[in-house]
Amino acid sequence: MEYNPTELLICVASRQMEDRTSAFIGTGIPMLAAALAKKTHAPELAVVFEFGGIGSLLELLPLAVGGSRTFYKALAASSICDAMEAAQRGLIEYGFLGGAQIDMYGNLNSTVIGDHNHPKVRFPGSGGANDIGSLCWRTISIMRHDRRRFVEKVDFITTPGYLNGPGAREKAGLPAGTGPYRVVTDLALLGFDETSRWMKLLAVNPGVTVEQIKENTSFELVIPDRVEENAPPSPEELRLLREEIDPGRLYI
Amino acid sequence: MEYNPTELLICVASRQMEDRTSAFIGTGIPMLAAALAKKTHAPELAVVFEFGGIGSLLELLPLAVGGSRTFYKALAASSICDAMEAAQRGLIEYGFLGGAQIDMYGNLNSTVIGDHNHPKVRFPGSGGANDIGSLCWRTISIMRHDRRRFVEKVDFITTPGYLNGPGAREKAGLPAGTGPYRVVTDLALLGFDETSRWMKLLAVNPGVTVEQIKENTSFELVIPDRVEENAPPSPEELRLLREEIDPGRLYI
Amino acid sequence: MKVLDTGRGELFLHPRPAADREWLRKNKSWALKDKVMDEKEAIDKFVHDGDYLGTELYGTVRCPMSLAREIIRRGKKNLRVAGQGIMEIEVLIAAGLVSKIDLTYLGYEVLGLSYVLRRAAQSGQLKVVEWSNAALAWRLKAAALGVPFLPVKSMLGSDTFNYSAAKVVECPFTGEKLCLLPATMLDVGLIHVHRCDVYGNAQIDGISGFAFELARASRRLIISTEEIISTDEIREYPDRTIIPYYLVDAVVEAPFGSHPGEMYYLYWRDEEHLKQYLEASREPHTTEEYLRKYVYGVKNNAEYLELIGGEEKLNYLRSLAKGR
Amino acid sequence: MKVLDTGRGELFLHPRPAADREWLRKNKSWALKDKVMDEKEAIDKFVHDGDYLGTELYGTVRCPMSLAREIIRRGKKNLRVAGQGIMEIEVLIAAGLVSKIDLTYLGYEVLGLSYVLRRAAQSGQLKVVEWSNAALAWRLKAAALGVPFLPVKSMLGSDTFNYSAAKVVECPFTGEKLCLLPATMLDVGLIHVHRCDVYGNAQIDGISGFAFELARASRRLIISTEEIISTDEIREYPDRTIIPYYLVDAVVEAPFGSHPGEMYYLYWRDEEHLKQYLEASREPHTTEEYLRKYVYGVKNNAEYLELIGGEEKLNYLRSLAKGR
Repeated sequence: MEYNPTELLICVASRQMEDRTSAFIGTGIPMLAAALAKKTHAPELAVVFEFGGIGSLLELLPLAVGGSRTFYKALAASSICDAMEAAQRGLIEYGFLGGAQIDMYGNLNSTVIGDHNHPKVRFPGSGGANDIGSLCWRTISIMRHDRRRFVEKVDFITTPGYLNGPGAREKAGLPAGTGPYRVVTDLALLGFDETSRWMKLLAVNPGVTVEQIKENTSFELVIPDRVEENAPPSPEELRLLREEIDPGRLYI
Repeated sequence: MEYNPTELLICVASRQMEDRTSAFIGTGIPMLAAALAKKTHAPELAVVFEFGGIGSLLELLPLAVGGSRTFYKALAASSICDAMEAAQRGLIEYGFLGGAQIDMYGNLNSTVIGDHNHPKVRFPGSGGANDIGSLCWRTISIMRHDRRRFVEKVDFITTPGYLNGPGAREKAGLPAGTGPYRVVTDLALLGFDETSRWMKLLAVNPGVTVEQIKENTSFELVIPDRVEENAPPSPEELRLLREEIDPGRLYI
Repeated sequence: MKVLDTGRGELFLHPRPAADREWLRKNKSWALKDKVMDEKEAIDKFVHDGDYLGTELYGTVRCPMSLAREIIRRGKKNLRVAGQGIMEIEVLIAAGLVSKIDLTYLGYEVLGLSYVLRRAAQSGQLKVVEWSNAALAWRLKAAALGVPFLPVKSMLGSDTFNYSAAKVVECPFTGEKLCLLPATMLDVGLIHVHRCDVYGNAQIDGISGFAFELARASRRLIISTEEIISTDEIREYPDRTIIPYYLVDAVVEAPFGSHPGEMYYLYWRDEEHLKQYLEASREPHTTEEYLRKYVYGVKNNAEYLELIGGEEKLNYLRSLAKGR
Repeated sequence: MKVLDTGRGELFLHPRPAADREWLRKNKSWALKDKVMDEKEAIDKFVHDGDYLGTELYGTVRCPMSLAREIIRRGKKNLRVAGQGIMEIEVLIAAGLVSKIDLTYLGYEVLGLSYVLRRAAQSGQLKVVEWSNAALAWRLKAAALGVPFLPVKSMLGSDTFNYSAAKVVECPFTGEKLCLLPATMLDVGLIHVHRCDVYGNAQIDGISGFAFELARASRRLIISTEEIISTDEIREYPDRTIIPYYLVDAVVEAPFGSHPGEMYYLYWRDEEHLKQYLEASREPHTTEEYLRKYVYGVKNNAEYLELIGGEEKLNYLRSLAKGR
């Protein structure tokens, strides 16, 4: 069955989440991934939106993280402090992130290119990203894969990954055991080496070579002996995405 | 018109509160005083109960500071943190207190007589008293007036008055400009000298002499040249208390 | 930001947000699981000897009495408690199950003092550390935030501070003195609510006391409820969920679970029974008799409600409740 | 508890709880006073040049747009803002009225980035200090508590911290590193609600965002509301009052006050108008045109609602709102 890159991205992201856990999600891809997970392998995945929507069925796709659809038929409609404090207490397993740049330690930049006070390009800023990246157990970044985005060193660490290497998060005072878990791109699925905390290629998308990944990454990746291939979206996944989750094709 | 000492106490306490302000009140005398004030000179006095009842009309007399009557027809039914934080922000003008002992600086003991770890008598503890005495602008204590209660030095400072004298509250870190304002007893109305922070006789109850006050106080009071006499309850005050505020004679 | 002073009271439970994170991740579940069980099962599963336990609300109001009575029947020992509850804490002390208390107030307001507290504190059976009401609520709030302390302006300059386990520091922003209250993440919390679903999504009418904070400051949380409602109702009014299900370990259906206390809008407090209890509590042997009759002498909450007067009494208490 | 690090960002407004106490005592009133006025009067009375201003909620949702448009018409200058709002903050920047921003996020999520922020930040017209979303909410919460800071575990190790005005300290209880967020007591706060009475007792349906905190962290507070209800209704459901009257200085009746944003349960956001605005915001002169037409070109909210399509458009947006 034919599919577009966004559909594959959503499917790969969706497969990263375990059932009966919680995910802190923003609008866009993460929301579709969570909705798909709930309709496939993780029906009891709880979605948490940062302004207080908790446990929605995701029957309607939200357009804004504070929008009414984030708590339509939800189990709780609370507040930003409540949602963020739940994450600070260690209750939120997954957090989704994006950004303009990511480096080999999973640090993310969504603030500026160039000098902060005289920026070449000004981006939106942290939003909830810094909190999610600091407080959730496992963060999953969704990125377009190219050399401009996968950089040796981000211009600005909006959201901490493993900072400058093993132990650095803990040294900075961030909660132990947290950090970047997966990076899902239009080319591949990546993780982080347990010891070096370097970004590591886990699987390539159908038709993509390891060489292509290297070419599109400005830093050296850990490439394991065996690189998996991501399964394409299944017919059922595509049906769910197109007919139930985003029938208006807002995102896909 | 005949009246009992409790009725006079309530009237004197009630007269201390200005209209269009707020009072943090507990059950018992303070509540009746607030209800009376609302029905006489201070209709827009807002009553705040520490577990979240704010702006009740006090049509029904609460039996407990967390009870349903503290927010019957109230303007807000909130939480202890909200009420206490309003006081911490400086929004609550009056706070009512009681205790087993009071000293010349208005420090109050409602914790123990004797050594803390091997008490001769164990009392209930601070409850909200320490918070009220720390955070409200002007605290009014309601006390029975005798030498056992009006002591040179309290066994235990449950609730800070002026501690050991002028400037001590500020030095301890308590908010500036706060502190004991009035002490209402079955014999007299007392205040605190602006300079020395010593307790000062303001007015005696009808038929009570200054000598009697001295005899019933273990420490030296500031006695001004001119001591007022508290007016007895007016017929209207008595009518309100007996017919409208406490018709079941729960307290009076 | 120097530490200028530290209260000499024992810190029964050191703030441990990092350990709490690990514990909660491992033990809490986001699964939509039916958690309905009776008092016996809930207490057996989730309350252990030596636990640090807290209850909500205050006085004789929306208090989890049916759970407290079950703790006594199950004989959970050496409890350390956060003493913002009144009667539900007092009966645990009366039954000899509490060794240490972070106390703010134990008494009966207009009905008088607590004989049980007096005896326990004066005999040395009960170790007491002092706090104010707001301080205990704020300590729970600190834990609910997931941080080790909150800075406040209460407790300063007093013996309440001296016999607490708080600290005084100089504020690095303003230079002023602040009292730092250590966070309290309870081992187990008990809350009585108006209604919840089988997963534990709970609603409370009227003032919320410190239910919001205590629910979020409990490793294990037992909810007793006047009524179990459908999850559809919860989903229709998600803005009324004050305690979401993922915080909850057990849901106990306990109509009149707050008796002899009151429950807003549903029933008024049982003055007669309360006074009977307070009279009994004057002496150890009459206290013991009360417990034998009303706690040990019944198997569960239903039997207790029969014993205190059955449907007739309950209807009477219902009739005294005020509407909105 | 040593200070280990301090962000290099400017602290626009130093925490000043002691001064706030004095200010609030002097300026806030518990009087039950009718505070209803129109946007013009409210902004003239309670927003001043140079104020530090904050708005609630987020994005294009329950945002006080009618108040923001009035601020532009009244030409309030040199504003410093807490940037958790989106469109209502952006139009103030677009109108050249904002000199400094405590920024967390300015963008339109699925609709894209903010051209206005880009131009203002890249040209140096707008001074930016960085924070996270939670950090800004927690800074308001600290002010709402009446304390100078809150300790948290966000922001640590990042450049977001380095370009903020937070501090890192060692916890005196646990020894861990904590980020201390300075309290933000705003000069003026703006909140749009579903309903309130003439005194300002306000109710919000659905998520409450950070309305609770912002209302308590504002020296002056302007409420705009879809509907004014009677105080009897407030007294019937006091548990629904999220903003009590004594916090409120002005009540502005503003149906569709959030347009082009949405208002839960009442109307959906105006996608068409939003996209039109975003298109216009690409270039300075088209942005100026938009403001001329939709802000300067109308006298008040009623005229604005006529201009954007009148009753027909409003009914359409109502029809798109989802129930519970």
